[in-house]
Amino acid sequence: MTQSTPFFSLRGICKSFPGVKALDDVQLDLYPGEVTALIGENGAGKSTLVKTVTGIYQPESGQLMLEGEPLILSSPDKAREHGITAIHQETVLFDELSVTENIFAGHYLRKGFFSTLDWPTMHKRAQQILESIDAPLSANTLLKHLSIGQRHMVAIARALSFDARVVILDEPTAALSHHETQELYAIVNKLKQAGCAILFISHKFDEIFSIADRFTVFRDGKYIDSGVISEVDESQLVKMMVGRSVDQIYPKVTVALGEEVLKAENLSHPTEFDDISFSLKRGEILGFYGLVGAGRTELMQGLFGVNELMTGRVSIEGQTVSIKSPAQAIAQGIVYVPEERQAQGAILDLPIYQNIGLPQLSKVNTNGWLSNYAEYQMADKFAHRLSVKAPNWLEKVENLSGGNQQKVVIAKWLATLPKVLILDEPTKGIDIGSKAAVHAFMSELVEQGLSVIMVSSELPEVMGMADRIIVMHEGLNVCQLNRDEFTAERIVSAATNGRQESA
Amino acid sequence: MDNSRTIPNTAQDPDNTLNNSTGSAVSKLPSTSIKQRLMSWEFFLLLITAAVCVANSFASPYFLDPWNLSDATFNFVEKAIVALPLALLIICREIDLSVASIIALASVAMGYAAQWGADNTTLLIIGISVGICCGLFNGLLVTHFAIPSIVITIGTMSLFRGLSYILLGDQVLKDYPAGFDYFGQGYVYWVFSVEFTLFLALAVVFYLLLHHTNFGRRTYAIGKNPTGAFYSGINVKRHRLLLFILVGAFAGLAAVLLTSRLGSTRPTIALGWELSIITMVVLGGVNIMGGSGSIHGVFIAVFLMGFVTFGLGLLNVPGIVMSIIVGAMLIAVIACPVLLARYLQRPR
Amino acid sequence: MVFKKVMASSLLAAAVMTASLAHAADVRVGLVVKALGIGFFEAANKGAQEAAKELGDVEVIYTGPTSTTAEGQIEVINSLIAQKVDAIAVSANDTDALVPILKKAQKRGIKVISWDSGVGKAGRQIHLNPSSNPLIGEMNIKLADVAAKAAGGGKADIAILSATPTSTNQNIWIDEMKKVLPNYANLNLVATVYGDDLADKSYRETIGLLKSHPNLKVIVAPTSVGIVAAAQAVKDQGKIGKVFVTGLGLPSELAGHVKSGAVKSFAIWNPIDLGYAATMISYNLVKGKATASEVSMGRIGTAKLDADGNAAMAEPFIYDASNVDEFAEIF
Amino acid sequence: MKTLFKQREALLSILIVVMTLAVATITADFISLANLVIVYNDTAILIILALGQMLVIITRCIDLSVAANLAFTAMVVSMLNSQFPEIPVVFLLIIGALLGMCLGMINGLLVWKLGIPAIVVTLGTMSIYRGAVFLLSDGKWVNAHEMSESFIDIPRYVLLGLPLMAWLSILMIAVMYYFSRYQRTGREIFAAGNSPVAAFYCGMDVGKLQFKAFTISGLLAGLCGYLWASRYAVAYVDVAAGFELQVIAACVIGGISIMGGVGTVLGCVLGALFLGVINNALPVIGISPFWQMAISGAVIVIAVVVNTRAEQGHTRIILKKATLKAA
Repeated sequence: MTQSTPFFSLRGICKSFPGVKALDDVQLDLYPGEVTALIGENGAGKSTLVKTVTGIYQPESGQLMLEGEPLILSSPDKAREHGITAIHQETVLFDELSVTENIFAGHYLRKGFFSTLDWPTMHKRAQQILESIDAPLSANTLLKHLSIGQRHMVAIARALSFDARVVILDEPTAALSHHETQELYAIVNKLKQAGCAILFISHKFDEIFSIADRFTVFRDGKYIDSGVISEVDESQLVKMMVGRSVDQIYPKVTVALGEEVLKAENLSHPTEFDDISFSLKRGEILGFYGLVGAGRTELMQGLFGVNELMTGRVSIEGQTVSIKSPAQAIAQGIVYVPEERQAQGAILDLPIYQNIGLPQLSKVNTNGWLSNYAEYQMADKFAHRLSVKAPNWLEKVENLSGGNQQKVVIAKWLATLPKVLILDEPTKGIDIGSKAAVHAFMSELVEQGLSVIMVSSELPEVMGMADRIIVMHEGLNVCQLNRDEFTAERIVSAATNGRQESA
Repeated sequence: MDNSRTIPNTAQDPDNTLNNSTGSAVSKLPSTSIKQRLMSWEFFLLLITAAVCVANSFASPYFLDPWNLSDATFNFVEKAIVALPLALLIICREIDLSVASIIALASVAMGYAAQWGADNTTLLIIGISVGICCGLFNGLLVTHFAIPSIVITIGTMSLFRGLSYILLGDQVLKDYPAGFDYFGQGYVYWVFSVEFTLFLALAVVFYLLLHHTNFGRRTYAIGKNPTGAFYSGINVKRHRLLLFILVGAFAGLAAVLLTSRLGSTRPTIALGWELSIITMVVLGGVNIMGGSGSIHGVFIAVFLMGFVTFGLGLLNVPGIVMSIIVGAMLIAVIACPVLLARYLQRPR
Repeated sequence: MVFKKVMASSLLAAAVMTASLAHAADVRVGLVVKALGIGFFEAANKGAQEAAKELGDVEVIYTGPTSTTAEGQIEVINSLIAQKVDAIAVSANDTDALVPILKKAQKRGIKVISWDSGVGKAGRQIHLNPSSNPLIGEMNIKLADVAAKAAGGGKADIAILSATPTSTNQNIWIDEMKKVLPNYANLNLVATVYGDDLADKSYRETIGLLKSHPNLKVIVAPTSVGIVAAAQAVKDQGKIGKVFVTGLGLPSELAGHVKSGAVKSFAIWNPIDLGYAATMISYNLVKGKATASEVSMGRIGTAKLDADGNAAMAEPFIYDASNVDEFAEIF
Repeated sequence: MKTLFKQREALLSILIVVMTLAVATITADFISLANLVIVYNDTAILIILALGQMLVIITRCIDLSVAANLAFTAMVVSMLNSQFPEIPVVFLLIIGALLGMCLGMINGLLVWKLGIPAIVVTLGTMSIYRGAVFLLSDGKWVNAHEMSESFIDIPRYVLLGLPLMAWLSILMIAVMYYFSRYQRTGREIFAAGNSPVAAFYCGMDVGKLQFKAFTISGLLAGLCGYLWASRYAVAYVDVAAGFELQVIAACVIGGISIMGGVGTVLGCVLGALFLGVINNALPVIGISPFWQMAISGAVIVIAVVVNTRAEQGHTRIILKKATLKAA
């Protein structure tokens, strides 16, 4: 089944961003009719590679080859012309346009002297494609009325709408249910039969083993190894991915839990989550696991006062509190490190020290007058404590690497002396060193008596760090497990099927 | 990780435990270098303004005359006084196109009050209060309904001006009490008129407000990233509402000055001023998309525009031709840094 | 701030320099009009230049804002004061708003007169009316009466299309018209609208009048911009012969409409003479040749001043199909 | 939700009809066919300009220079006509449109190539174009008697009950509908405004599309330059001063989102008609012209608030039961 000559290959690709080398001399081969799995942790450079291959980013050096011919992809247009298409992790589509148009945007079907757009044909083809992937959608619907899973279907249909020869699936199953995932496999198999070269990016080993023919591993923007999937097993892949074995990296410390700090009862929202209750003790790390889009972030935002429609009761140290804005949450000692670090977490265009000082300007600067000196002193303590790497704290946050940006955000919140720290995907997209530092720091904080809520989509991370895990599925709390009950199977199955399986 | 062991775990943790944490090296706040200051937008503007002054004094023998310069300031200080708070609002990613209409409405209100016998202090209070009410109206619509301010204020621009037309029609109000002309025509000392002195004082106040207070810092933070600022516990809506009110209040103040200078009120008062006020702000280096800009930049831009138009006026150049020059200056001055950056980026 | 230092030092330098500035020998007159580009004022400028040539030592600076606003005129007057002109002759967009700035001009030793459209008494020394106001008011109503008879006679609705609501001369004339109106029992004034001296606004207002007053027979537009726009609107609405436009306008601009029949007759004084007279009065004022009761207007004669310093130039002249073409060549 | 958009336009249409009927109860003549033709004809220029502005707003820009552009082209064609009356009017129309297009392209280039915010660019060019009219004309007016008869009469020529100018605006509506629905560039403008990132991923050049939108807006403004000069039989510096705000207001009332990406040709036309009816109705029902401005201001504010209320409130649907409810 394997063919010897690659259909599409990359050699020596480099791409860097301010502060990070996202891709460092990487290579990749794709073969027709085969699925190659690209494996790597978050921040390994997978998404950058996808963008480079689809002409969104231009590599600084290196070469792309299609059927042995060198290829320059100066724009997304060019990539499409050569039959290279990607289904991105976050579906980037047009909310206000119809499904048909989302499928055909950029390569509309036209006819006649005036190149009039041929809507009837496009609608018909769109409907056909949707049917061929068993997507129960009308091509006339506007995209904004679709769920995340349905949007993914549209993205796949879009990829199928032109004669793609190289198809890249960037974590396509992250937000899909079990059933939808099976349907996706069927589509991938069809593509294989049609002779497409497929690059499949996933975190889930069961998926990789069931669908991929080959694998390539990246770590920290570097190429590590590649080969045929049948010749390796899971532990070997993990070792390549992380450079060491999984068990060692989580510096979990066991802390004697104190009194109850936070109690949440019947937290509900009209469309996002329903009837969620939990409590959090001093010194505890509570993990929230679930698929992307399971409502975890929305729930945390509710706790932080961002989500206005949330109902339910929240008590801090036994006192019922009303939290209607982040300012109130901060005053109550609840702080939130958001998943969207660049949009929500930090103000990239401000210096480090001003970011750290922002939530408590009025405490640092008396009478409303800025004291850059006092603010800088305060920031200095916390930036040092998190070992933020920067020439000085005047550096703008945007010039830091992802990991250091995250440290600044955490430093900002620690400076407010909180009771509960909510971390939403705290290690997403940061380098391995910063990741370890964040984990170590979490342990240290709980030792000091802080309580942590950690939202994560990385199973090893939640299993490694949490004292308890709440699994969410489609906005519901489907299971709650104590540390001694953790098994990967139980957690994953609850998260993907919404069912609790008996231990 | 560094070597510190003390960790803040509750809000009650006294600040002094933290002092131990850093132990040795306390970094000092580095200061801005002279080179950075020379490369700044404000310095660039200052150079242009100086050049304009030199050119003007060569072109007309009447330019460098203290009384003439003092007279010239009357043409722009009222606008400049509104430009100060508007700069803050624009830095905060909002805009108010209705300022000129607020001036008109406030002036009409003052005119009627004067007719009913209000004294000067009352008139001052009425002018500013009407401005505050209009600003509040704009601000509430923008923040409560989350509507882009450009659309709302296009609407209220017609609405406020329209209200002045309804109230006043083809009438004129000119029964202002004795001494009311002091605001717009009086002099504090030598050539320094009340208006101009007030502007200088307000410029200092706004400089301190934007660059040296928490309020100013929050303004920048919101302008650079409203979501991030909100997640940092800043009450973004309230802050913007306050700025709208501030702009309204100063439009009201400008109405007092202008009405006093003209000695009469018509509904067409200050027609079309919003664009020249915004031009001042943008020329001063305030990014129309929010997040950056400075009061000293706006301060210099006010004089740049004032001197350019006054210099041309001395040569009897029609106002409309001046507007070409101001328009071109606006685009050129904004385009310059872009082109320069592009030139510098080119591979050497 | 560096900037303030620069300001302070340049102010100082300026103070030194002004002392050495000598006045030019010529008499310089700033002729400020309501807005640049209006045919009536262009013609007045012609007259002013003629006067300057005749006098020899006069320079006329013809200037004005681009749109008819008081603020625009203030800016223009400000720069005339800065240039230390000897006299300012202004046709005002606003009676009251210009007073403070003109007072300031007088304080700086500049002679100020208003012409065509006046300013408050405190703002000027002499006001030159193109004609006496009651005369103009009555003339307009007479013209309306003629037009109403042409439109079929009997009882007729009439409407006034003015310039801006703040326009001094317009408001005075409208008042005068209302005073004489009771003498014409057949005429019924139904509305007064404002076209702001903008052609498009005047056009739209006229159409509004035609729609809201189906029995309208005559539109009186005592403004040269309004009368043209109104005539065009009447023509476009197919109302020629049913509705007549009259008022004050320039022969050159109205010749076509007289031909088409939208305008039966209209009146105007000679704008060239007006500009000429304004310049002459300014000159004589500067030279101290004016007394409290009279001032010379050169070839036009001597103007008698009333107690408030008002003077009137001449009677308006009526134009119709018989003579309009002849004068269209001149203004 | 697609129905909501239809609803908005239906609502606007009903409002226009109700308003027209309400005016008719005071002056029955208002709904006579002849008068409706006049009202439409009076709104024709606003409609054409709003169509161009719509495209610009869809791409997340704004064009404040349309009225100045119109004034400039109006002056050029009028001066050409008074100097060379022998040039056929059709040529003047084409010259006007091309000239307007060039002015639009200047805006577009500054936005596209230098990345200056559109509001700053057009704030600048608005003054420049307006000033250029003065330089060109030296402040002088071109009056009716200096224009040739055909120059003034052609847009007034009545064909099948409608003046040519009204026909031209109907043609423009049809062309714009076709363009925005059946032409690649038109669709791409909507897509790019809706999501610039997605548009980039789909291989569209967002800046270039903004340039194209400005070009079209300029072209339509140039076309209106002639129409305006002819309709009011005059050209001067202050022609259509402040009209850009009416144009933007028409778009806003018609449901074109100032944030880009959302809007329809029909909505845009209805927005313009709405303003047109108000403008024409007020003098008829005897409301003092002094009320006119306040009323249109209030209408804009209310329309925007209503539009936003309709758009808000759809959050992520995660819960199954919520999905069922929504379906």
